[in-house]
Amino acid sequence: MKKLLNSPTSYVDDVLEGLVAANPGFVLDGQSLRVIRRASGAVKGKVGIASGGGSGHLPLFTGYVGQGLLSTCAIGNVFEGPNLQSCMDAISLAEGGEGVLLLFGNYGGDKMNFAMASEMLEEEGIRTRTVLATDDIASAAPDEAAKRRGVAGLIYAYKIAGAAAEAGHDLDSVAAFAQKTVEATRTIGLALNSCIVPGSVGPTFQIADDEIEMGMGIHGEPGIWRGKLKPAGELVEEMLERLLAELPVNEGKRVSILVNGLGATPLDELYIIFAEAKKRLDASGYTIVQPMVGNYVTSMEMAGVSISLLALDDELAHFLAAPADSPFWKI
Amino acid sequence: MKKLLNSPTSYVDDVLEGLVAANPGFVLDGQSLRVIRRASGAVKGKVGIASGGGSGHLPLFTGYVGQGLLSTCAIGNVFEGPNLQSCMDAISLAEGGEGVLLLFGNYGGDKMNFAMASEMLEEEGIRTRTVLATDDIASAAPDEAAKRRGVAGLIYAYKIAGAAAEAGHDLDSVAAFAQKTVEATRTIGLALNSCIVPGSVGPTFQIADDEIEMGMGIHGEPGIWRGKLKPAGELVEEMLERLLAELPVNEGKRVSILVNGLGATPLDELYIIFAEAKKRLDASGYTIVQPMVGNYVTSMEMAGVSISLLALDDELAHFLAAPADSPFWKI
Amino acid sequence: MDMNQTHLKGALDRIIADLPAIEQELNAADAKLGDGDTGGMFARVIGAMHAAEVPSNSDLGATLSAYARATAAATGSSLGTLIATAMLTIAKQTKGRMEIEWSELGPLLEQARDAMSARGGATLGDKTVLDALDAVARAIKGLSDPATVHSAAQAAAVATLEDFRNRPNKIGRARMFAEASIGHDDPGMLAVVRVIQAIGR
Amino acid sequence: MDMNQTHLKGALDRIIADLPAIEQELNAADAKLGDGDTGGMFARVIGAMHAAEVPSNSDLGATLSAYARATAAATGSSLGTLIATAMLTIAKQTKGRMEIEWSELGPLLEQARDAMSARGGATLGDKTVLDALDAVARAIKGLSDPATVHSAAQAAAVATLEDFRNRPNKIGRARMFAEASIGHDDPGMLAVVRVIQAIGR
Ligand SMILES: Nc1ncnc2c1ncn2[C@@H]1O[C@H](COP(=O)(O)OP(=O)(O)O)[C@@H](O)[C@H]1O
Ligand SMILES: Nc1ncnc2c1ncn2[C@@H]1O[C@H](COP(=O)(O)OP(=O)(O)O)[C@@H](O)[C@H]1O
Ligand SMILES: [Mg+2]
Ligand SMILES: [Mg+2]
Ligand SMILES: [Mg+2]
Ligand SMILES: [Mg+2]
Repeated sequence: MKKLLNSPTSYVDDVLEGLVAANPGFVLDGQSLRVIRRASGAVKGKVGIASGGGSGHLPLFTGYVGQGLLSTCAIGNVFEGPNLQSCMDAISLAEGGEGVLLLFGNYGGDKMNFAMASEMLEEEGIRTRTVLATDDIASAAPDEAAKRRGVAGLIYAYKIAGAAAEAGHDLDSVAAFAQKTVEATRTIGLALNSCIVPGSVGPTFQIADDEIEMGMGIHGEPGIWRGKLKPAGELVEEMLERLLAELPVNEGKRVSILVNGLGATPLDELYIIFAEAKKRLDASGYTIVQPMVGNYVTSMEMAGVSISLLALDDELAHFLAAPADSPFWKI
Repeated sequence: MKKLLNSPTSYVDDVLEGLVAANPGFVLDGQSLRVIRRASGAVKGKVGIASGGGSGHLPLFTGYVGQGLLSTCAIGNVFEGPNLQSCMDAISLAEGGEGVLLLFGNYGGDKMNFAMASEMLEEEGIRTRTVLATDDIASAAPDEAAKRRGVAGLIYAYKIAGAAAEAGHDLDSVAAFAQKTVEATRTIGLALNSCIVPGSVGPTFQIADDEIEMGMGIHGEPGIWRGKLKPAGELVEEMLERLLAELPVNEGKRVSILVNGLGATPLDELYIIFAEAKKRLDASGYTIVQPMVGNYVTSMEMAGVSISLLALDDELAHFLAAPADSPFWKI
Repeated sequence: MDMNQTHLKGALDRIIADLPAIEQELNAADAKLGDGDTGGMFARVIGAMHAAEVPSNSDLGATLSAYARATAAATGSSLGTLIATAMLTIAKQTKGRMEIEWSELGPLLEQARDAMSARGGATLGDKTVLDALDAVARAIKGLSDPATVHSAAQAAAVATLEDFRNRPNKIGRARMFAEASIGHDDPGMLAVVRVIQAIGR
Repeated sequence: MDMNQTHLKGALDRIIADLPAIEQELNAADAKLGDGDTGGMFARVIGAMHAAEVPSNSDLGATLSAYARATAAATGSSLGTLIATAMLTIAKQTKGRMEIEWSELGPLLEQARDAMSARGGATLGDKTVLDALDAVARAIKGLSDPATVHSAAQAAAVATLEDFRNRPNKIGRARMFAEASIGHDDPGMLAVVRVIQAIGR
């Protein structure tokens, strides 16, 4: 295990110490000391947005705390959901009197802990609504879409719900915008190699020197097929075909695209992938709005890429373009 | 070689196609079609700033074209200097009538090509000045500092020269600010593994599974020592010691720090490194201004980190904080 | 002798003795269909329970409640959260009691099972930790001799593991790979088997 | 027969025949002290020269100028740029001439050497391509028989490579590792040797 760290047991806390020290907009808070909140605090009179998830995906989840995005974020151990106390902290610290949207990925531990936390806090008078990202098309068939896990596309929901909250919408409608975004987002990823969980004996999985895995999840969950690496254009072709087959596109065929690096893939390659995707989307009559290329949702040292598409209508396009101010997403 | 690309020969052009398509502020231009310029063009009546360098270091060099930063940037093949024509293009496209500062790293090919280009263009009436980044302390002894190569610290010179040009300073004084920045910047890096040049038979170098190389250059140039990985704190201790031993600190001991990932190192680890560095700088009475943590200057899939320090005075601090607007550095 | 805090602590010690092997085995099982972290998480949870300061003459409810809190603070993973849920459920039922009869264990496990099902949304047959727990709870119902309880529990857990091996996972990370999950042990179910085996040593 | 365009094209063809081996060897040599790209760059430059469309009855100056332009467009590396500089220098001197005497080659190479030194800032003794070129230029001075020119050039290049092997690099990426560069061949110098050997086949 070749990682720059002090010890696997202090990994998450050491990361958070650096994250907060480097970003004056972040404060580490809560009884658990496992919540990042905006330095400016909860906004009175506006809906709060709390998220959370396991460590090892930076800039997700915590990196998107900021104006026009998240209010707070609970952080779990590497690849584990945030624990109960941190979920309670994240919700309480996001509350500005208008309720809190819980917006996170569809994973077992995260769901259970946020559910327990919100049950306990509803007793204290904090209203919550929950919306789960389920964008990973490789993780369940379309007829079981509710079982799909949330991956890179989650940040589109952050952006749109964050903008809606900022604009003063109430809890139900912020939740509705988030839900609409989730339903209009599809992602598929592919991995070239494994990541290593700090303290584990080795990589999460083995993969041959000339192989990739299509559809792999962000913790190394098995994908759709494993086989020889192909030219970028062919890979993009397949990924777009799978995504577009079920993307609920509106008139005008406006889409936003996120070409996301899993952590160890050079930016160069992400741009090659984007160029291939754009060529194909242009040729099929889609209009690309606000493309994003970079490392937005990672799996530590995993190499690979995911492509997310968000089908836009005027409403979503409006919120997507609204100002946002977090260290990793500024508009 | 496991890379997401179409072919090694089209690598750079494919990357540029994606880079420009994803960033509306960039235009690919020049006879060579190997120059990125601001979409808004050269600014009449202001000094232009042209840079350039080999591919494989994104976001360096091209990513820093934008207001308050570079005017133009010439791009070479992977790890090669930009060729003569692209240097000429970069200079011509940056010229707004007040001359052009050539600001790039101290590498043989880059120097020769920019020198030839500026000789040819001076004949056409474009005045140029050249400032070279020489921040890598591992690449030559202090008494041969002029031979040192430029690495991550180059972006500090971009920022400060860019702000000075934006503020309307003339060519000589923009060059003087750049030179002052270069002289106040020190960097040291360490690598955990090698990158792979597209089309090469394999990694640029071999390194054992439990080893790192201290002082390695961004193309895999040999460093100061190779040995077993140590805890993050110990590595940072050594790096800071080496940097601070020769940093020309001013009264107040204000420094900016850039903890830079070489490409494949998770952001988590960069924050751990930053936390360790901050602890030590705080304890030694330094004041950290505008810290930066992220992948700013990379070597494709090389894992590792570099630390740059910039000793600030009021002037440099002022320009460092000035507005900037490129895809990879916004203030 | 009835079941008391000493039994709980002794069980924990014996699990810890087997922990390195269990950790590796669970990680490997989870890596085949999930994210490969069941073992690491389990080791951390057991370590946290062991480190929890529980006064040595606390009642069963207080002891389990301390263990549950330690578990919840140590992880937010699916299985960890379900383990905490189970312990909290039994803690509520045994609050103030220094000991329980061995025959009470079965019904208590059934209550835990139901709470876990409610929390996690899985049902029996989904090939999860629930199916193992359910089999154990049913197998030890009415038994009052500790050795018999243990051997019945172990037999039931192992049989369930084997019984489910060739069935598909229906929940959690492993679920979508119905085909691929056939032939593999569910890590949560495997954890139940290994824990019971460890306690019996 | 004097030296003409056919000789240049033939030399290029023979270099191309050896190119795979040369590329690997130069990369390996550069990897020890530099960034490991000398061979890849060299192969690209030779390929670009070969692909350059040079009318088959052009004079030497025009031919070399086309090669220089092809080289400059193919790379911005140190060595590539120096090669282009050398060819441009000789191109200027041979403009309009269909052939030159073999005895003119030495002085032309000396002019190229000086232009490269002015452009790159290195001087003789720095253990670079310059030292090899200098030795070759001096060795073939006054010789007019092509076979003799070739063997003298080869002997001088090889001797220089060996002579410098145990001296430190003083410029380029390799320079700072004075100690470490001792015992290794300079890739640029090695390129001169391999090119001359290839041409002689
Ligand atoms: N919703 C659920 N209900 C019951 N058991 C579950 C549930 N989700 C997961 N499990 C059990 O937990 C085990 C996986 O645990 P773990 O690896 O910690 O979870 P994850 O990594 O998916 O968060 C599975 O083998 C299964 O037995
Ligand atoms: N300034 C210089 N003057 C003369 N020769 C040089 C100079 N710099 C590099 N070289 C030669 O070029 C060779 C390295 O070429 P190359 O690998 O293409 O350069 P780089 O990768 O450093 O840009 C060296 O072995 C040396 O012979
Ligand atoms: Mg997990
Ligand atoms: Mg090079
Ligand atoms: Mg798991
Ligand atoms: Mg080289």
